[in-house]
Amino acid sequence: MTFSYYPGCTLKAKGKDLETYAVKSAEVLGVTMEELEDWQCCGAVYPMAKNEIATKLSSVRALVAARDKGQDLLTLCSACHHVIKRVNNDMANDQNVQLKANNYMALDVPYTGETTVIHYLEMLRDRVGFDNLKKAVVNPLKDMKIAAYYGCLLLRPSKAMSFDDPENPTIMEDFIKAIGATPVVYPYRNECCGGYVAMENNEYATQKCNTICTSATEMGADAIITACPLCMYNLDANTTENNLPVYYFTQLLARALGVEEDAQ
Amino acid sequence: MSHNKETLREIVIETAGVNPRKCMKCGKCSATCPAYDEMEYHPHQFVSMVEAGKIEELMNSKSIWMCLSCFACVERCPRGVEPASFIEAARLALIRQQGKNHLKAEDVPAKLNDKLPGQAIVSAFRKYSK
Amino acid sequence: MQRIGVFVCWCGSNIAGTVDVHKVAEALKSEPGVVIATQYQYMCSEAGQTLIKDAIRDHKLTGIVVCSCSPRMHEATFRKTAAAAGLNPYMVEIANIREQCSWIHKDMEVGTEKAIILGRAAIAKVHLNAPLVAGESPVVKRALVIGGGIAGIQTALDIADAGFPVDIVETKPTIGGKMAQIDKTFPTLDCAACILTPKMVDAAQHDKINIYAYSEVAEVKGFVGNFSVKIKQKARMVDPVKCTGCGLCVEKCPMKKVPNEFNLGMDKRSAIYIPFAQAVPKVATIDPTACLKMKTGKCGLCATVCEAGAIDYTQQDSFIEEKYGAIVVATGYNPINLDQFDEFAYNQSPDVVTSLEFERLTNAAGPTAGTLLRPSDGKHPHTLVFVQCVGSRCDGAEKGKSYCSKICCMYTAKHAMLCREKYPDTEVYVFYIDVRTPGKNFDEFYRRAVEEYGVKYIKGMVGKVAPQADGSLLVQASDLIEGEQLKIKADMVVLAAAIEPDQSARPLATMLTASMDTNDFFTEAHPKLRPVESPTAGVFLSGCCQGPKDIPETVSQASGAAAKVIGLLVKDSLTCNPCVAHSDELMCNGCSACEKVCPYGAITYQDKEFRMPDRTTAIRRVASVNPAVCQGCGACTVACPSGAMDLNGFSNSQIMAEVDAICK
Amino acid sequence: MQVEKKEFKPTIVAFCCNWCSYAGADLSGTNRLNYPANVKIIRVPCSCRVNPMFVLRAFQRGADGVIICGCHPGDCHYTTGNYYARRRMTLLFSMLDFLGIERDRTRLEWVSAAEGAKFAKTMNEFVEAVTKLGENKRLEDLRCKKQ
Amino acid sequence: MQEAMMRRAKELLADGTVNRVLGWQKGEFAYDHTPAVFDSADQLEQFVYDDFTAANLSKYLVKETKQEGKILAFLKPCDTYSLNQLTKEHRVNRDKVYVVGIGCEGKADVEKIKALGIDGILGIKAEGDNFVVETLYGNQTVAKTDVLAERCVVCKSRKLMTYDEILGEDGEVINSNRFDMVEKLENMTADERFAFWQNELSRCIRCNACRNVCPACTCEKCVFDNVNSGIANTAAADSFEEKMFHVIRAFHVAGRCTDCGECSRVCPQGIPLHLLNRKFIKDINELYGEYQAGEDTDSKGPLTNFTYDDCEPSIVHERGVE
Repeated sequence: MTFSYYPGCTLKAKGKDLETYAVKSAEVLGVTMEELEDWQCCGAVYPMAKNEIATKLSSVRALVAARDKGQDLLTLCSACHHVIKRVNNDMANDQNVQLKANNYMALDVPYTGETTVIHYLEMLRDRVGFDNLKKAVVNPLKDMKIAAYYGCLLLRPSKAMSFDDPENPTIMEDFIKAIGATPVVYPYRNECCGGYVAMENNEYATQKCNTICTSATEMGADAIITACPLCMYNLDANTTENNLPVYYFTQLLARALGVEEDAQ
Repeated sequence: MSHNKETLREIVIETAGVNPRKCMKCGKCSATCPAYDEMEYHPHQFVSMVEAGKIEELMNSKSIWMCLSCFACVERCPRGVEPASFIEAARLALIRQQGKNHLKAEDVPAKLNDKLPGQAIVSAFRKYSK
Repeated sequence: MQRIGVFVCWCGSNIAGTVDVHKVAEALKSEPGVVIATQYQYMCSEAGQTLIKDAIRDHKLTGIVVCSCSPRMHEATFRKTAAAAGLNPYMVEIANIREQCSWIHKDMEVGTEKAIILGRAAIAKVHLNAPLVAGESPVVKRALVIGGGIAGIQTALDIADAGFPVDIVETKPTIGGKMAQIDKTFPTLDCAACILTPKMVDAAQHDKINIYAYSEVAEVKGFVGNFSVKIKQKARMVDPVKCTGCGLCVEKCPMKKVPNEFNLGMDKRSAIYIPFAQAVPKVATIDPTACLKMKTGKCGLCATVCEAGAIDYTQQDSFIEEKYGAIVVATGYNPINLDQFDEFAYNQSPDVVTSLEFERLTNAAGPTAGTLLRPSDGKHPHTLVFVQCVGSRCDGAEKGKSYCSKICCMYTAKHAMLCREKYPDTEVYVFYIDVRTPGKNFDEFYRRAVEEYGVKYIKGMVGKVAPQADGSLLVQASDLIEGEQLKIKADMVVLAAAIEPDQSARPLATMLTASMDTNDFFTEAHPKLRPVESPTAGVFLSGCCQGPKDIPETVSQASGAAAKVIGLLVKDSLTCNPCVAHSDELMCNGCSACEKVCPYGAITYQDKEFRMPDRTTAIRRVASVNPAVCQGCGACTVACPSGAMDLNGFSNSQIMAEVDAICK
Repeated sequence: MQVEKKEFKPTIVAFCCNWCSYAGADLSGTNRLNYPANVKIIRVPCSCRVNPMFVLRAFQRGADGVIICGCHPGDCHYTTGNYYARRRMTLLFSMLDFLGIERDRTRLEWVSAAEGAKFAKTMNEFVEAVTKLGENKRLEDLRCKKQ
Repeated sequence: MQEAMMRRAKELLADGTVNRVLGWQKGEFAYDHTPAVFDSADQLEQFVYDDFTAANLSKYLVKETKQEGKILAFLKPCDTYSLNQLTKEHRVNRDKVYVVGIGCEGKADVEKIKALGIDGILGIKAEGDNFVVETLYGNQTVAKTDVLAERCVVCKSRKLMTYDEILGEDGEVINSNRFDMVEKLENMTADERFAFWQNELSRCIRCNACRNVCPACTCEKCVFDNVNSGIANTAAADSFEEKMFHVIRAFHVAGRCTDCGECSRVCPQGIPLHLLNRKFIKDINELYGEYQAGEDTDSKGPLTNFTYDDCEPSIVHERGVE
C-alpha cells in the first residue's frame, strides 16, 4: 500500500513526533508514505470565503501532484487534512473555484477533484483495518485508559469531511481498542481546544482545555490522544486543571507496534 | 476605502456564500458556540445583523476575533446558514482594507514560546491579517 | 350532416344590452347545418327550455348550440333539456356570449360581431360532436382500511355503522397504533387508553368489521368501485381462532430478553407475546427471530402449556384475495431516527429520550409502571429539559425534515405540565423556536403550563447535551430573550423528534398509483376542497399518512374519509364522466408516453392480435383507457405522437374546428 | 392607388382551462372588466390538453397571437396537467422563436378562477403586444420564399 | 471489417442464434448502401459495409422483431441509441435482436467527395486521417476532415449503448460541439433566423424521406397520413400541413430524438432538418437538465416528466436574441 503523503509545516518542526511515529508505524503495517516533493504550506485554516482562490492553490498543487502519481493523498495533521479535503471538495463541486484555480495554474490536465484525500486514521480504519492493526500489535497498552480528543477539524463540517459521526464519533475509540487500551468516552472530545485564538488569548484556551481535561479525567481517563499539533499545544501547555499526559495518537501506535524506541 | 451600507452587506453575503434569510432564528448556533461568552455579538446576531445590513458594527466588534472557526454552528444549524461564514466574511471585509490587519508581524515574537507550533502562527495570520 | 338548432338568449338586457341578438340569430342561421336559429329573453327559463325542446322535436335536431351565459352556469341545465327531448345531452354546446362577450364589451357592433364568431365556433364544434353515453361501473360494497391506528379504526367504525362491511389490515399483531402507546391526550388530558381501547373493542366486535392483524397489503389491482386486493397474513405460529389470549404461553416462555417494541425497547418481552393487555385481537404471536423452537428446534414449551392447542410452529404466510369498492389509507407516522442529531446525545445516554418514549415512561402500563424514573439508574429525575423541533423545520442542512411536525408543541406542553403536576419538586425547561398552538383550547393549554405549572419556557435552542461523569446531562443552550448561553445540569432530556410517514407508505402508494409529495406524505386530490381523497379515484386518506396531525384532527379526517367512502358505496354503480380519453387501437404505437403522464393510472397496455391490411395477423401492444378512472384532463392526448389518443367532448378535430371558426 | 389604412385588429385565440382560467375569464366578465373583443376563448379541460398543433393551426388559419391560460402551478384540477403544459409550451415557443417568429405572438399565463382582473389585464397586454407586431406573416410565409 | 462481419453473421446463422441478418447491400451506386435482410449464407455474399455505409438500421427492427425468430443486427453507436429508445417505447422487442455493435470512426459524405471533383466512385477505404477513394480513374486520397458527414464531424458519441457482442473497438461519449450551429442561429436576429429557415424550408418538396427514415417516427399511422387527425394532407386546400410539417414532426420526436442525423442525411434538398431536433435537445438540456435519448431503456423522457420549479415559457424572452 503506497500513498502520496502530505506532511505540512508543523510536522517538520514542533509537531515532528506526530510524523516520526506515523512513518515508523506505517512501515510495520506495510504502508509506504511517499512524501510529495516541494509541497507548500496548506495555510492551516480553510479559507471559507467564496471569493478566495489564491489561498487554496497550495492545496490544489498537492492534490494535483498526488493525482499525477496516481495515488491517494495521505494526511496526518488535522488542520492540513481539513484544508486539503475541503479544497478538494471545492475543486470537485464549486465551478467557480474549479475554473479560477485551473485557469490560474494552467495545468496540462485540468484538476476537478479526482484525488482521494485520506487521513492516517481513516487509512488505519479503511485500508489497513483495525482488526489487522490489532493483529500487528506486539505490545498492547493494556493498562491505559485513553480519552480520544478529536477536536473540530477532523469532524466538521461533516458534510465536507465525512470522517465519522460528527457528534458521536468512534474511529479513535476503535483505534484505542485496537492498540489494546481502553477508550474513555467523554462529551467534550469534539469541542474546540481554543485553536489559534490561543496566540492572543491564552486564558481563553485554558478555559476550553480545562473543561476538556476535567471531563476526560472525571470519566476515568489517564491520558489523552490527539492528531493535531495545535490541540496538542493547547492541551499540553495551556491546561491548568486536571492535566493529563497528552500524546499524538501515532506515538501510542508506535508503542503498541513496538517501534516507539526505533522512531526516536 | 469604504463602502456604503448596502454594498457592504452584499459583499459580505457574497463572500459568505450563504443566505441569511434561511435563518429561522432558533439560536442553536449561539447555543453551540464555545466562544459565546467572549463575544459581544453572538452567532445568531451575526446572521440577523448581516440581513439588516449592520456590517460596520460587526466589523468593529471583538466577536470577529473570538470566533474559533470550530464549525460547531455550521454543523448544527438546521437551516444550512453557516454563521461562521458570516463572521469570516465580516472579518475579511475589515482586514482586506489597507492597514486594518489585526495581527501584525512585529507583534508576533512577543507571543512566541518554545512549545507554540507553527500551525498556530500561520492560522492566526491567515485569520487575522491580509 | 348534423341538423343544428341555435338558440340565442337575451338574458334580459344582460346580453341583449350590448349584443344584437336578432342579428346573431340571423347570421348563424346561414351557417352550414343550421336548420333553425332563434332568440328568446330567458333561455334557461321554463318557457325557454320548452322552446328548445319543441325545436328539437319539430326540426329533428341532432345538435344544439345555446348562445347564452357561461357553460359553467347552465351547461348542465341545457343538457338536461336536450335529454328530456330525446337528444343526447352531449350534443349540446354553449357559446358564452355573456361573461365572455356582452359583459366586457360596450359597443353593440363589436359585441354582436364577437357573439356571431363565438356562435360559429360552437356550431363548428357541435358538427363534430358525437352522442356520448356515460358508462357505468358497478360498485363492490366493501371497503378496505389500511392501517389500524385511531385513524383506521375511526374510519372503519363509521363505514361499518353505515352498514358496509370493512376490512382493516394492520401490520402489527394488534390494532391501536401510536395512540395505544400514548399516555394522556392534550388539551383535555384524557387517558388515551380510556378513549381508544373501547373503540378497539367496538371494531373487534362489530359484525361488519373484519380485522386482518399482522397482515400486509401485497397487491392492488382494479379501480374505483372495483379494487382487487391481495392481503398477506404473516405467520403468527398461533391459530388466532383457537387462541384465547390467556397469556400462559407468554408467562412460561423461557426467552424473555427480546426488546419490547411496544415500550420502544425500554423493557423486554418474551419470544411469544401479546403486545399489551388490551390488544385486539388478543392473540399471542411468536417472534420467529427470538423463539428458541423456531431457531434451534429445541423448546416447544408454549405448545405444551397451551390448553387450546393454538400453537402451530409450521404455520406459513397465507394470502387472501378480496374485492373492495373503496380503499382508505391510514398508514400513520413514526418519529424519525435521531442518528444525525447526536449533539443531543440520544445515542450517548439512556436518559435522553424521545417524546414517545417519555409517553411510555409516564404510562401506567409502561416499563416503569407510570412512575417517572430515569432509564439509566431508575432514580427520580429532578431537572428535565424538553427540546422542541428536533429534526423538524430543517431545510438546507441535508438532514431532518423541512416541515413542521405540528404536534410537538402541544405534547411537549402536556409532558411538561404533567411532570410539574405529578412531581412538583421537578424543574422543567422547554426550549422552543416558536410555540405553535392553533387549535381549540390549545394556546390556553400551553399558557396553563407556563402560568399555573411554572414550566420554564425558554426561547432558544439546545446546542449540545453533554453526559457527565456523575450521570447528569449538561445541557448547553441559548436563551435568546435574555441573551445568554445557559448550561443546565439536567437529569433527563426529552427530544420532540420530527415525525415522518410510515415506511410502508411509499410501496403502498406505488401499488395504489396514488401520488405522494417529496416527504412521502400522500397527496390529497385538492389541498383545500378534497382533503380526504387521493387524486386516484376510490382511494381515500385518513390521518397522518397525509400530513402531521393530532388526534382530534386525525379523527375528523377519518370520519371525513368514511363519509366519502359511504357516499361511494351507497351507489350501486358509478356513472362515469363520458368526456374521457380513448385510444384508437389501430393507430396506437404502444409507446407508453400516455401512461407516463396520466395522473390517475387510467391507462394500461395489453398485447392484442390485429388483422393487418395484408390479411396477416400481428400482435401489437396497445393502450386502453379505463373510463371509470380517467378524469378527462387530456394530458395523454398531447403526449401521444400518433394521435391515437383523443378526448371525448374535446377531440382534436373539435378543437381545431373551433380554431378554424374563430380565425376565419 | 391609395388605400385607406384600416386600424389593425389582431385575431387572438385564447385557450383556457375549464377549472381556473375559463372561470377567471367569466369572473372578469362578471366584474365588467374590459378587454378587446379580438380575444376569443376556446375552453379546454386543462392546459395540458393544448396540443402544439392547435397553436400552429391557429396561426396557420390567420391568428395573430395565441395565448394559453391554465391553473397556477400546484393548483391544477388534475394535479399535474399544467406542469406538462409548461414544458410543452416552453419548447414550442422556443422553437417558434428559433424559426424567427416574433416572441410576443405566443404567451402562457397562469390565471386562477379568482383572478378576473388578472385575466383582463393579461388580455389587454397581450392584444397590445400583438397589435404592435402587426399581421402574422411569417408563419404563413415560412415555406414560401419571396422572390 | 466487412469480411469479419460477414463471417460472424454466417456463424450466427449457422449455430442457430439468429435466423436472419439485418445489414446492408449495394445499391445502384458503390456509395448508396441500402438496408437489407439476409436469411442465408448465400445471400450474405451481397452484404456490404464500408465507410459509405451510413443507414441506421434500428428502425427496421420495429417490423423485424415482430417476425418469428431472432435477427442479427449490425449497429453503429448512433444506431444503438435509437435501438434503446425504441426498446424503451416498446416498439422493438430487444429479446428478438442479436446486436453486434460495430465501432465507428465516422462516415464519408459522398456529396462532399463529389464536390471535390471526384467522379466514378467505386469504393472507399479509411487510412489514418484520410480516405482513399477508389474511382474508375484510379485512387484518390482525401482528408477525412474534408469529407466526413456533417453529423460525424460533430459526433456526440462513439460508444455503443447496447449490444450482445462487439466487433471492432467501442468508443467513448464525446464532448462534441454539436450545438454550435444551433447556437449560431440563436445568436442571429429574429429576422436573420427567419430568412435562414425560409430559405431552407422553402426547398422542401414534402417527399417524406425525413419522416420515413427517422427511427423516432415509427407510428403505426402518421398523423399526417390520418384523415381523422384534422391535419392530414387531404387536399391542396389545406396548406397547414405543408407549413407546419417540420415543426410538428420535430415536436413529436422532441425528447425522443437521439440526434442520429438520418433526417438530414436523406433529405434530397439538403435541408439541415437535424437543427430543429437539435434545438429541442439543446433546450431540454439547458432547461430541464442533460438528457440523451437512447442512453438507457427506462428513464422518463423530458416531455413525459416535470419538476415543480421548471422555468416558465417566458424564459424564451429572456434568452437569446430578439
